[in-house]
Amino acid sequence: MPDKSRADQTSDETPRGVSRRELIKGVIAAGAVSSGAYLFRSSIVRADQAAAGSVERLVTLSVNGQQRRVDVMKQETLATTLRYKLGLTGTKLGCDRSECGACTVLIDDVPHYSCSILTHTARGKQITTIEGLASADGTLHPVQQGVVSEQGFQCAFCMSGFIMATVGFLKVNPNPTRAELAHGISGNLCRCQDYDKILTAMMCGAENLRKVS
Amino acid sequence: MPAKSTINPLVQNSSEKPAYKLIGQNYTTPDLVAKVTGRAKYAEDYRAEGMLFAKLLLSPVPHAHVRSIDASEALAMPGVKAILTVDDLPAPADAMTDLGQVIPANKLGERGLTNDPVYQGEPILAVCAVDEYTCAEAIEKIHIEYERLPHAVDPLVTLRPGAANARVEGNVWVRPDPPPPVKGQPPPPPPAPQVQELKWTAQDFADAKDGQLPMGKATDHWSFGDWEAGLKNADLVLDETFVTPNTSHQTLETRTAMAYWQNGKVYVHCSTQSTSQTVPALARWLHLDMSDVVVISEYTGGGFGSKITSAISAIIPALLSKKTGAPVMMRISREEEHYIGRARPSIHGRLKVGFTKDGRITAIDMYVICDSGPYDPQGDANQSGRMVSLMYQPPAMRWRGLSVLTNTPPRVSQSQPGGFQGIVLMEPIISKASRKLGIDQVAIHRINMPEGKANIGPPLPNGKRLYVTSAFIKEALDIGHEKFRWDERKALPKRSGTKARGIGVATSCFVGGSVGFDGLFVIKPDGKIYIQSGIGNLGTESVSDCHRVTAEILGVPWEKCEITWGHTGRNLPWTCPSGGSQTTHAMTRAAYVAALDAKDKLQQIAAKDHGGKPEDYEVGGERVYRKGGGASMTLAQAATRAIELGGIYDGHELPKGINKFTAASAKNLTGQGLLAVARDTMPRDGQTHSYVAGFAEVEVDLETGKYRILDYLAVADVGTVIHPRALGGQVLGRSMLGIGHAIGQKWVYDQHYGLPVAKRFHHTKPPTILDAPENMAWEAVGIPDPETPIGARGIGEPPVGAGCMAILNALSDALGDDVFRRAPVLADTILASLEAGRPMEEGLTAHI
Amino acid sequence: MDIRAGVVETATSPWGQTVPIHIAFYLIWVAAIGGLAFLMVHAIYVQFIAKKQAHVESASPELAAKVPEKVARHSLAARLFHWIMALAMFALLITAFLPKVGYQFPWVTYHWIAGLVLTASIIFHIIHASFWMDFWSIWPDKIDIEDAKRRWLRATGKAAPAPRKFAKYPMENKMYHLTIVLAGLAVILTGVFMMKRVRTPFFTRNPYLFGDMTWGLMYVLHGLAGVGLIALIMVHIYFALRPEKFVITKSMVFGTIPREHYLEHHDPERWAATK
Amino acid sequence: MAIVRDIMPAFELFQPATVDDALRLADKYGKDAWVMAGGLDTFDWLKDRIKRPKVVIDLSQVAELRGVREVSGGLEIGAMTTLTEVVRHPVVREKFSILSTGAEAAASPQIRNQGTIGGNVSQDARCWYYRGGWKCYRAGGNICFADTPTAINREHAILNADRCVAVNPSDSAPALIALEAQMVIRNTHGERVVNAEDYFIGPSIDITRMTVLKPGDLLTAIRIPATWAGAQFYFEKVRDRQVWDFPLMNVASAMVVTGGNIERIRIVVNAAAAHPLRLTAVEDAVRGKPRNAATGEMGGKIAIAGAEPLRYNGYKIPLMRNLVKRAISGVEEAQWT
Repeated sequence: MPDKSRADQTSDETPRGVSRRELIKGVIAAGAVSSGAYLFRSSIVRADQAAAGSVERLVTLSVNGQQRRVDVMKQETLATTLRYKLGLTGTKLGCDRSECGACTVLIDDVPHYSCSILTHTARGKQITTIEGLASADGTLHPVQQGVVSEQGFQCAFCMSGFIMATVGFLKVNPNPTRAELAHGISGNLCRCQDYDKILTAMMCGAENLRKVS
Repeated sequence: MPAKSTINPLVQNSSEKPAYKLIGQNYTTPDLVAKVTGRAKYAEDYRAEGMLFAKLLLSPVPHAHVRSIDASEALAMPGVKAILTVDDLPAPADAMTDLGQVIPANKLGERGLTNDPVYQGEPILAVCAVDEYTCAEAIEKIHIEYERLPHAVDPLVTLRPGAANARVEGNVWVRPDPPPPVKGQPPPPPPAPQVQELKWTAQDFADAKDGQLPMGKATDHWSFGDWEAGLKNADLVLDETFVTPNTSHQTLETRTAMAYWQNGKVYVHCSTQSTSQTVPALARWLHLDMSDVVVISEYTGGGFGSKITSAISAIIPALLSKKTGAPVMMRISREEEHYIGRARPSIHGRLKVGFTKDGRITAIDMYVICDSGPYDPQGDANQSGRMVSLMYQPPAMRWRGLSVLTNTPPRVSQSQPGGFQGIVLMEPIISKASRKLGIDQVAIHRINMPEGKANIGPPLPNGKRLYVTSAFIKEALDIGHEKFRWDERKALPKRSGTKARGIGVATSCFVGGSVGFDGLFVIKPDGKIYIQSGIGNLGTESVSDCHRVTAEILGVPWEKCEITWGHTGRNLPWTCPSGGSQTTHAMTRAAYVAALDAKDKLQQIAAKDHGGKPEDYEVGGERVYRKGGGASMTLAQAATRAIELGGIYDGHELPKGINKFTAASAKNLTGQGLLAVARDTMPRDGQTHSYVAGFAEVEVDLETGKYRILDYLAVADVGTVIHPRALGGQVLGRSMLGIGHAIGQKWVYDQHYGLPVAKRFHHTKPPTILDAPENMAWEAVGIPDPETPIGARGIGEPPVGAGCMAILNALSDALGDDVFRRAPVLADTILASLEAGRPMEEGLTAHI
Repeated sequence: MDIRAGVVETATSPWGQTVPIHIAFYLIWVAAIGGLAFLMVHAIYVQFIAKKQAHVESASPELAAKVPEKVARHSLAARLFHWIMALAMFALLITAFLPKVGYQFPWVTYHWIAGLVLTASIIFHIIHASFWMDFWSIWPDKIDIEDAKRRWLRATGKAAPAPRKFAKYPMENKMYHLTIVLAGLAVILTGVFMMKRVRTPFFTRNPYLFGDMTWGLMYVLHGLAGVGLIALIMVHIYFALRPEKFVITKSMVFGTIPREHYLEHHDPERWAATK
Repeated sequence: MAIVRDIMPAFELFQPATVDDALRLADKYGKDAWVMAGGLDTFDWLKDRIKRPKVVIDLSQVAELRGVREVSGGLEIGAMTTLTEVVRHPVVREKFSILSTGAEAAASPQIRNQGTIGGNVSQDARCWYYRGGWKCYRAGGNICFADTPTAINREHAILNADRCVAVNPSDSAPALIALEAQMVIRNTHGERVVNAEDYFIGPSIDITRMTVLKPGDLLTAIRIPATWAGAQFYFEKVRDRQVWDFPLMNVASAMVVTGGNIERIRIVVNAAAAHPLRLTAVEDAVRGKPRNAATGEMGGKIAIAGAEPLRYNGYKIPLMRNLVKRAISGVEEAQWT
């Protein structure tokens, strides 16, 4: 896990000396993904640039192995950034309240509900979404292959969350029993399917993964 | 045993299974890789240049009239583009049936936005702005003055003398008798239902003993046979009250929609169960011609009946887009979905059922109160009676019911609408009778089950009763009895330590198919079949499964079939709504007739080129060839010839009977190859229904009231199995929906304010993976339905009731009869009742 | 609207309506400071500005001769009532306002019990005063008003006849009683209804006895009367401790006032103290 | 003002890297600041637009608040240590398994991956009226909507209610109290240490707070003494669904049994009152008694003394009795043949 010392934390930020106007110009020049024109973002408290821990809106995110510069509001969740700023719509919003798991992504290999973490909190960490699982040549991740083999889902709105939760869990426990895997992916809700079929697909994925690694 | 099939050329006799190559086999569906890689686009995944966002302002009160709206402050905010109120909506439009009957618009119907909210959470207006943050800020700057009106959230309370009504017009739906048919004229449309006030007397309430449902005046009734004598002559009569829950559909994808206009056409990216059928719905709501509406819905995140033809809320981004001249995305949040996302109506039911001492039902007297919410009358009340009449085959029955209005979110069909409630009301009685009479649960079910062309529902005006196409539920029970090792489990002890164990069986049935839709595909000169699928893709895989029939009949490898779906701008045929489990039945038939049309045309082309009569030719192996050898041509060659020949062969001439929607699509495909198009006009003797028997074992912790489901088996009588893995998904997936009704799903309302307090998943409790049965299995009887060519019926609905009631019957087996009298059954009910030795939960209060 | 917003705290009802829920609690400080300001102003006035009051000599020597050494002013029952009420009132104010200024403790039960004591003592007082005391002696009468006018004129340097001596209770005393009756009744009536909203052994808790708006106004009234009582009681204590009134304070303990004091301040015609 | 939900209003965000910086910010902004740990409780309030802090102080970057350290036979757990880290820590599993069991019973895997032990013990009440934005006592109003003749209150308190009938929903709190944990609290004036059982407060003391934390205070660590290392533990949580749901009730006990007799015991129940209830009367009654079913039953009966059911939560009385019984004498397991 990357060391979160203060130096590191600010290293991916714009140097403090740069004025706001220059910063914005820089952003535009750099072609960073800009936010929508949210016009009421100026919060009641004036951003205290000198205060320790103050944050800038322009951040660098490491998503699926790529560095992405993006303009992020203070109250923006990672799911929103991924879906609306970075075009990664494979991460779904089912409840937006950490109650369904459809938005599950990996942050430093650990499954998180991306609806319930500020994008700013995920800076400097490795974010993996469903789009980042398959190889560049299109070869499916072993867990994705397991789902294809077993047709584990129906509507599949929950599927990317389930796959990400499974991939994350298998990093900790690569050889789970069915019951262990069920516990491991219990933070994901499915409304169409019987969980039994999902579990079968994911067990198949686990087996696929053991074969390749 | 099943009757010999009369119309299926491939199934001459059910005892010899036809040698299908594709039907009955698993395969990788064409949508799957996009799903696992995250590329599949659901409504909220579309983006358009300059896209604006919309957000709803919801009524804070359960029943009110909006006196004034002051949005000036909001509109003055930078970034706010427009506001849409009910005044901006097109007036409710009449609907037209396929028969050309005009169904007048329901004056009390839902419109998407309103100035007369009838439930908390009903959208009053929508704000459109550059982003959702601005929308939310703007909404907080809008001042609305409400004139609050009395509210009613409990259907029984509103029937009390002097109690409030949910609508100004009254509290119950009444459907006037239809006018007598005039000879030579098409039958008149059913008269519009009306809202009236109905109050029962204090005596009606006093007559019911503790926990019993009072039975005042009903608004609707039917009967057959001498039910009074049946009850009188019975050896055992049980009189039981049971309450089923209101449950939100809670599809994981909310009813988000994005819309924009191009060249006078509106493009709506929405979440819908049906693709083709959503076009007329949107056209009616928007007052547009069908040709000006394009629906894009390649993937839908679940429906369960709540999105049969999308949602009326989809018109809001469409109208805002028109107003602002920009694409508009209206993302529906989970809380908004709780309000506008639809729900299954609860039913308060009381049934008197007579049994002979060997367990045969002699008569049923059924009384139901359906909570229809604030809008349309729900068919669940009547359907619950119909399904009970089919499932348990009473020789005599009376059904009475009423559909009550409440200030709670709108209801709509949910998987097995009405059928579910009927099964849930009836099964505890069957289960109790088995204990009282000392008859095995499976046996008492079996003796009452339908078989063959069993009767269903009330008598028609001619005195005759309708009947089903087939029923092999007894076979399903037999398979389950063996596979579940019923007798073995039954012999096990019931109590040990702090645990009790029980086993349960339940049967369930529902509509399993409709008829009359169109198939459309083109065989192109590249030799491939380009199938147009108007079926919605909500994951049941019928969007492609049904078209396996085309490939099967034509003998074409599946790899050579390309399916176009999910975009009505891409020439889709008129297709059934994906609801009520009709798709597999209806669309395998449509695929079948289209395939026969192609076959016919291929034979004709071959005969034209190679001489002889068309019937001398056979189609198979990607060729059309002369029977017994000789001349042949590939499908690719035949397609090229079809284009050369024109006329009926490449679509320049279209058959008369097809739907105009199909005709428009076919016209756009003209000249691309051999065009196959046909409407399903094949005969069908009976109403198509499907059946499931569910078996469950539960273990209850007597000290905490918690129980877990150890095993669940569902055996489906679904006719021919088209795609086993998809079928298994439907059977066990919908079983889980039913199990959710048994173990937790519910609404909670504060009666005083008439407001829901349970809006979140951790309140409404859809089941998690750790609540699911520890083992689940499914099985299909596999006997083809004799009234449809491939023999396949739909199965989405019946597993719901079976799943729910197998669990609850197993609970009763473990704990006895006096523990619960409503669903869901949670630890609190069990523990409190065990402690007191009698049912301790409030029997009749709604939404607890 | 704006004035109300300053005095009343509002909340959004479950139906999204803005309803009052209670007073703004800074009013505690307003009342306390107001009370303090009054007594400071009064003290300064008495010390530096006020002239000696002249009274119409009214008592005839014969009458005065009949006055006993110690004039009975408050019966035992009346004194007991007063102190019980005082205790209850203090308990109520302390339990009500300490949590609001940051001192946390389980105050509700003490508060409603003290409230019941207060209610009971007041009911006793009403009955007692109606049947065993001179009921009208505490209410301002025509002469009081006339004398108040005279005093005002004389204080502002205008000509007016000298005011008469008091009956049993001085005009200020009567006015104070009147105010505290109003505030007390308001706080008690609202308080009794409010008991319906907490758990007591007496009735089922039912906050839906009234609508949100009625309840809100009731809480506001309770609060206003409550903070009013802070000021009133501050003033009361101040007067009780003032040297020239201390005789009366002592009489609230011992029941009597000396003959001299009686003759100096009271009019035997209006308050008969003869045997 | 119309009510709208689901969109977080604007706030200024601070992500300090040290406790000192966090404390300075908390002190500077006082009541305007919201201190966020894992954020799982926070985001509900913010997304519902019910709580509107001007400043959010996100502790996620404060490395010194994270991690489990072994200190003289016991443990010191940084407040920002995630529940998953607590659950998986070998010493917790080996010596204080009641805490790993309790923490693992909370919420869902992803929530435990992000939710912190400090957040879990400091979370707000989950009463659906209160969380629904109804202006009740706890929200600064003057009414309890959950304790009315018509309220639906199956999840509410049976003990120690005072106007408010909400319960504390934490699953790790009873385990920590059973282990005699101590809470380390810092503010700009210094550090103070309170016993876990005193960390929680009921509505009679302060109806708007669940813990002793006041604006400017930070829970920095939880210390677990060696006292109960390796003792006999029991933890059970009863909930409607096995994932996500808060407890209908949970129980935690730590016990040292010598020669069949209970030598030392601590027993705690949560979700029965607005704060976790340490059952000292039960502890006193069963100390020295043999650890058997009769003692368990006696303890269970004592535990429920004074319990007052509301309209829909009467089941909590037998539930508490039985859970306490089990926490003393264990569960009689089924022996299916």
